[in-house]
Amino acid sequence: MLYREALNKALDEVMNADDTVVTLGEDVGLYGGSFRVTEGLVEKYGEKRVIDTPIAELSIVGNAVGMAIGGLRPVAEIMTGNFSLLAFDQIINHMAKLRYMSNGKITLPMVVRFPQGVSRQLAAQHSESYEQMLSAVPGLRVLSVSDVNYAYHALKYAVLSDDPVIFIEHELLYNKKGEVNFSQNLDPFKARIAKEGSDITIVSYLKMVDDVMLAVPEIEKELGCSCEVIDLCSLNPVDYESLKHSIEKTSRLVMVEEDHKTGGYGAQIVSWAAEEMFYTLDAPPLRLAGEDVPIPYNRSLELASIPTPESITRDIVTWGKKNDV
Amino acid sequence: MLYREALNKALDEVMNADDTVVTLGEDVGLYGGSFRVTEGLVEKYGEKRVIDTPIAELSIVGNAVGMAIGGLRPVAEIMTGNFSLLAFDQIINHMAKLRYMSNGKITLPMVVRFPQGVSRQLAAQHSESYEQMLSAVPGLRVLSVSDVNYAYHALKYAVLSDDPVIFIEHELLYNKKGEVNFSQNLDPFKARIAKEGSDITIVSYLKMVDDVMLAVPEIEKELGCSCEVIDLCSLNPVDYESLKHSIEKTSRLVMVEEDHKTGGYGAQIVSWAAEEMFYTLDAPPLRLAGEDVPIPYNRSLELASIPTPESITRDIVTWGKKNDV
Amino acid sequence: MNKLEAEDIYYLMVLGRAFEYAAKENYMKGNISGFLHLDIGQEGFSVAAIKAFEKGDIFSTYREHIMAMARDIETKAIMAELFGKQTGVSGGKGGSMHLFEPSRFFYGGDAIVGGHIPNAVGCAYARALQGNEDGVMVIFGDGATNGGAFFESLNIAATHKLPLLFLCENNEYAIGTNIKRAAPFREQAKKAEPYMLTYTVDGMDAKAVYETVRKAQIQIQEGHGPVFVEAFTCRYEGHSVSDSNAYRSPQEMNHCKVKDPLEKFKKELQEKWLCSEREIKSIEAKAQKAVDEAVEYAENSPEPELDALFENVFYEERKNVVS
Amino acid sequence: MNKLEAEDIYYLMVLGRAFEYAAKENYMKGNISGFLHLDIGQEGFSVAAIKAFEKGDIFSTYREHIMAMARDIETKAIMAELFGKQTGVSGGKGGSMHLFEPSRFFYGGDAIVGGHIPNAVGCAYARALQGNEDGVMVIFGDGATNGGAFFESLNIAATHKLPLLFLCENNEYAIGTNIKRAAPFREQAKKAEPYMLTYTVDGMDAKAVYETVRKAQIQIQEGHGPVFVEAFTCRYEGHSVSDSNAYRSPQEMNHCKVKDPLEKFKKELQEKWLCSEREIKSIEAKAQKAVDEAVEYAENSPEPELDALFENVFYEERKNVVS
Ligand SMILES: Cc1ncc(C[n+]2csc(CCOP(=O)(O)OP(=O)(O)O)c2C)c(N)n1
Ligand SMILES: Cc1ncc(C[n+]2csc(CCOP(=O)(O)OP(=O)(O)O)c2C)c(N)n1
Ligand SMILES: [Mg+2]
Ligand SMILES: [Mg+2]
Repeated sequence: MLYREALNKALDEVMNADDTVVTLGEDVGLYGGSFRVTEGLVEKYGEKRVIDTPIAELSIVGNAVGMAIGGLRPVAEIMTGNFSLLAFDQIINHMAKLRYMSNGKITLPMVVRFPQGVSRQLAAQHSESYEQMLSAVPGLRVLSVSDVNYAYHALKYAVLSDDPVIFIEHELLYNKKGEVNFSQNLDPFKARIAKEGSDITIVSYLKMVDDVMLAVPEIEKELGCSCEVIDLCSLNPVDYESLKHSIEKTSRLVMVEEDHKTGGYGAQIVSWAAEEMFYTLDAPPLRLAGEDVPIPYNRSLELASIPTPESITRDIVTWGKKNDV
Repeated sequence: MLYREALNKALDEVMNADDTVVTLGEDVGLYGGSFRVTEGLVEKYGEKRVIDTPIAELSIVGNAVGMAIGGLRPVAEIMTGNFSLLAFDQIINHMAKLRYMSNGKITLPMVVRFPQGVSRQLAAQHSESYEQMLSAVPGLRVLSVSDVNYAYHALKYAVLSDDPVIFIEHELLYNKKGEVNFSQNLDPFKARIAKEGSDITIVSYLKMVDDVMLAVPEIEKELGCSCEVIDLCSLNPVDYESLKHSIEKTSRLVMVEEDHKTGGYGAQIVSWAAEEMFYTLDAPPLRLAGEDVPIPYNRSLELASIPTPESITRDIVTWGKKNDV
Repeated sequence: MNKLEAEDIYYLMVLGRAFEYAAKENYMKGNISGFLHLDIGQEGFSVAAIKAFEKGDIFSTYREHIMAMARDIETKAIMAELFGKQTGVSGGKGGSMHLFEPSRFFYGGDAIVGGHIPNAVGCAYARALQGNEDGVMVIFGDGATNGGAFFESLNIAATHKLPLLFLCENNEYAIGTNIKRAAPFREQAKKAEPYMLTYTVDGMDAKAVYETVRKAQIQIQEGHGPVFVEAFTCRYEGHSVSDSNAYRSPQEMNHCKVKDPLEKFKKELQEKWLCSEREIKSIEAKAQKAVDEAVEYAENSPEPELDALFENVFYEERKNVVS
Repeated sequence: MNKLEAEDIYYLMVLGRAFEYAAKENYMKGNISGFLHLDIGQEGFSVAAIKAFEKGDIFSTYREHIMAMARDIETKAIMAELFGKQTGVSGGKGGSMHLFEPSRFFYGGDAIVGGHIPNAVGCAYARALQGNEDGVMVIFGDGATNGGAFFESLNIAATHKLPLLFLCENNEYAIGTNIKRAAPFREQAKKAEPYMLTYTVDGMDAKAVYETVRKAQIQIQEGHGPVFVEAFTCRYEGHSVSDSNAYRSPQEMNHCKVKDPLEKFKKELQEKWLCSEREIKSIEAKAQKAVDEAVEYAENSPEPELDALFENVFYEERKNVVS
């Protein structure tokens, strides 16, 4: 099953089981979704529950908040991460805060999903990552999974949860293949150990997990070491327990992300490790991230602006050699 | 001179010297600005250059971008930091990226200013801090000064710079008193050593610098040590050189900020130190920040949600004792 | 409207005004802090609109104390909220701008100008889907009609023919900026004309407001889709307690105050419903008493526990911290 | 419009169509990537609107290749940009959606639907302040008229009577969503009526577009404030090259293509300007040649240096890194 099919299946199942679930967004209905995540849903559940919206992201999220207040479980799709900026007031000032400001009188069972990141030459206004911003907002859960099985389970969880969830996808993951274990009972807030190892803990999430996995064989060969790869899955809350456990074993931390280096999401993880795992770390943590530039259109420049399996290998090996890994 | 008067003086001087400078925002004109930063300007420069706008933050920034394209030097005021979220698309997708996407053909000499942070019981939709988000955007300079003299110089620099600048203020700083040295030649990107010391480097910015300074005497007494206090002034780019220099002297880093702890701005500083100063640090860095909750209205809860001089003292002393400072 | 209802409306108007003055007084004393937006001068509008919208959901702004009272939220729980007390409608966490009572279908209490309008649209969508016919009413100021959220909402509500009443309180000012300097015309209903039925009404005339909102709600209930009502009002005080109101001349203020809604509605009570001076005095006394009790209640209520700081960030608290 | 101008318009239309087909072909070959939005079917609209807006600033969307050419930006520099080459108008950093040439007062090239409209408003403000009378034209699709940025702009432009021409290209679709499913009516000019003068025109008729835009610009230059022009068009291809266009039936496509703008304008040339078949063929050949040369130029141009990655993030590069 493809990643996007797993998401589609998750939506289909929850919509089938609970008729308060609705989904809304640009072209999610008749068109089938610009990445086909909502394909076939309008035929099954009708235009009242699979709602094509105008190009008005502020309203897409703002309306979802109101639908949740009114007793529905909306799943809002934003076509591309960058456009979510138009909805930041609704996400941060409303979706994240109404529960707290009302001291729990208002409950918002809702999801906002969007794909983000560098796809292929979509240029600066279509390629950015916003998990850094959204994971820093109290009142939001932020899920972002790289694995097909997790994609299915995490989205189901997100829709059925009574809390507001930001569900971040990646354009290059939609066609990823994987097995879904439908009967699994999976905690979406638990990190996934993508690969066990004993010498370096490499933490990543979303599409970069796959790039890290591609880099690992070469890194292990070059450094003569074994890497543990952790896929965060939940960006807020973070499963610090799993990270701790791993770092206690390896004494070394590498954080890999696609976001810009300055202020990118991984800073929080490295900063946490510096505060909490200082005496455990045998080497300075390493943060691999995108360059501090808007994403350029040209393919070579685009690839040079973010970590790739090659750059990950190169940078971890250099760091490893310098720090006696 | 008060902090807001220093800002006012800076604006007045640049508007006087260069008639392409305009300022726009809600109530900046006839009303004199909700925090009186623009007081008196409309009388001097007229309604065409001191522009009262409707309540439309997206347009305030979006229009400023267009004004800059058209050859003006706009200074946009957003009344409160939280409302800037409505303009995030314009700030991040346009203001920050147009220069790069056009390969330098478009230049945007513009400033977006706003006050942010916890003032006094303004509750969740009026009290948040967004430097974490905005400092992570390539293409933006982010200045945020705590000192009256710096306020004057940094704002002048920002308006005269040919790059887009986010200028972040704090509601509780406006009435702060200080001396302005008008003839000083001040680099706004250089951190300010608020106090020299030899044992702990305390890094902060904006209003928290003052709270740190209030806490320092007690900390020094309790720990029998001497603290160096660094006021970042520029949040992007960061004057890492000054930080490095200080940490080389003290071997210890404390980061204090008002933002929420998870994903707050200071994570970048601590993460940088962990990567770059690992072998220099003698103790785990300490990050003091706000709690991961929306800001509550009640005064006791509000104060409990952010660092205060008392909590800063308490937390640094505890950390110091634990880590043999 | 029958006599009882009219008396109730008058009671709420007097209650509202007394409440606002008491709130102002307690702000000066330091019992209330933050932004405090008083509704004095607009009581008739606020009470009549809420009462006329008999059932259904209500979304309002930060200037909502009186509307909350008109929606039968306890006066003392509102005052306690302003005091930041545990017994406040929002447990002391919201304050004056954030009053919520879903059991009364009252949802704030939003301090982002225009930000609640898309929420109301979404709620109207939910109601339509659920087959609930009472509709939703969203109240906002003239200042909100210049923002994108408002416009997107007109378009969406009209496209889906949602059961939504847009109610604009046009007091001609957004803080210190007159509407004529922020829009090309004074009447904001014009903006809604391409999309839906619109009405304008004198917002200082509670009876007229009542009738117009009633009519609009009935049209909505009949399935005509969204309706826009604009009421012209006058706020007597500054934008909030900390605003000096210096931008309005004494002449403008006098002119604006001349049609006091309480005076006008009192006449209505006397002339149409033949209420005696005594009956009216008794209503007024009852209102003052309720406000005095509310202040006393707020004063004597406990502060929230410190633990409350961490409560209600999420529904599923157990998931809050994994590590 | 005189004969020379008419020939130029026809040349640009043919050039535009040939360019778009060449771009599509090179997309299939892998020479162009990302999103590629073709303007086929709308050439008449794009060329005539730009030509009619004689001077002044232009802000457009991601579907702007032909407009850029009509604004005298070199065809080869545009094709090179699509190829991501150093010689592209944006140095290969922008791509198809981000063509900028301030020396021709052409500012994109914006890929946020509606996001450039407030920028155009700001530029119009600057022009008014500078006493420049040519005005600003902002071009956007029907899909953009449902977003807050558009509405805020109508309000602000009207309030300040700015010299701004709002030009809506209504091809009835935003990707796969028909405008009648995203707004309560098909004609988006209705939304502008409360604020300004509006015109609608057949966007498949280049001459009509030319005359309407010309008239609108003259009104703007005379100080009447903003004007809104809506042109109904038909795009022949999918939304972008990667869109299958499956949501439009063959019948709908046939109906839509019947009024081909090139055919129509060719008749105009022949009947009104008495152009011979030979003259027309020569124009067409010249256009095809220009496109072939542009492709060759783009193919042979160098890739940007890797250093370009870090260039032009800021103007003051020296300040970029302090540490
Ligand atoms: C998005 C946003 N921008 C600015 C503000 C600051 N602000 C609070 S109230 C207000 C004026 C609102 O005026 P109006 O909508 O007419 O309502 P009124 O206060 O007159 O009832 C402004 C500008 C805000 N709260 N939210
Ligand atoms: C803010 C935003 N939302 C969504 C998109 C995705 N998107 C790109 S083009 C488009 C349709 C625009 O339609 P229209 O404005 O009618 O222009 P057309 O493509 O028909 O010329 C959409 C939804 C975007 N680029 N920006
Ligand atoms: Mg008002
Ligand atoms: Mg269209």
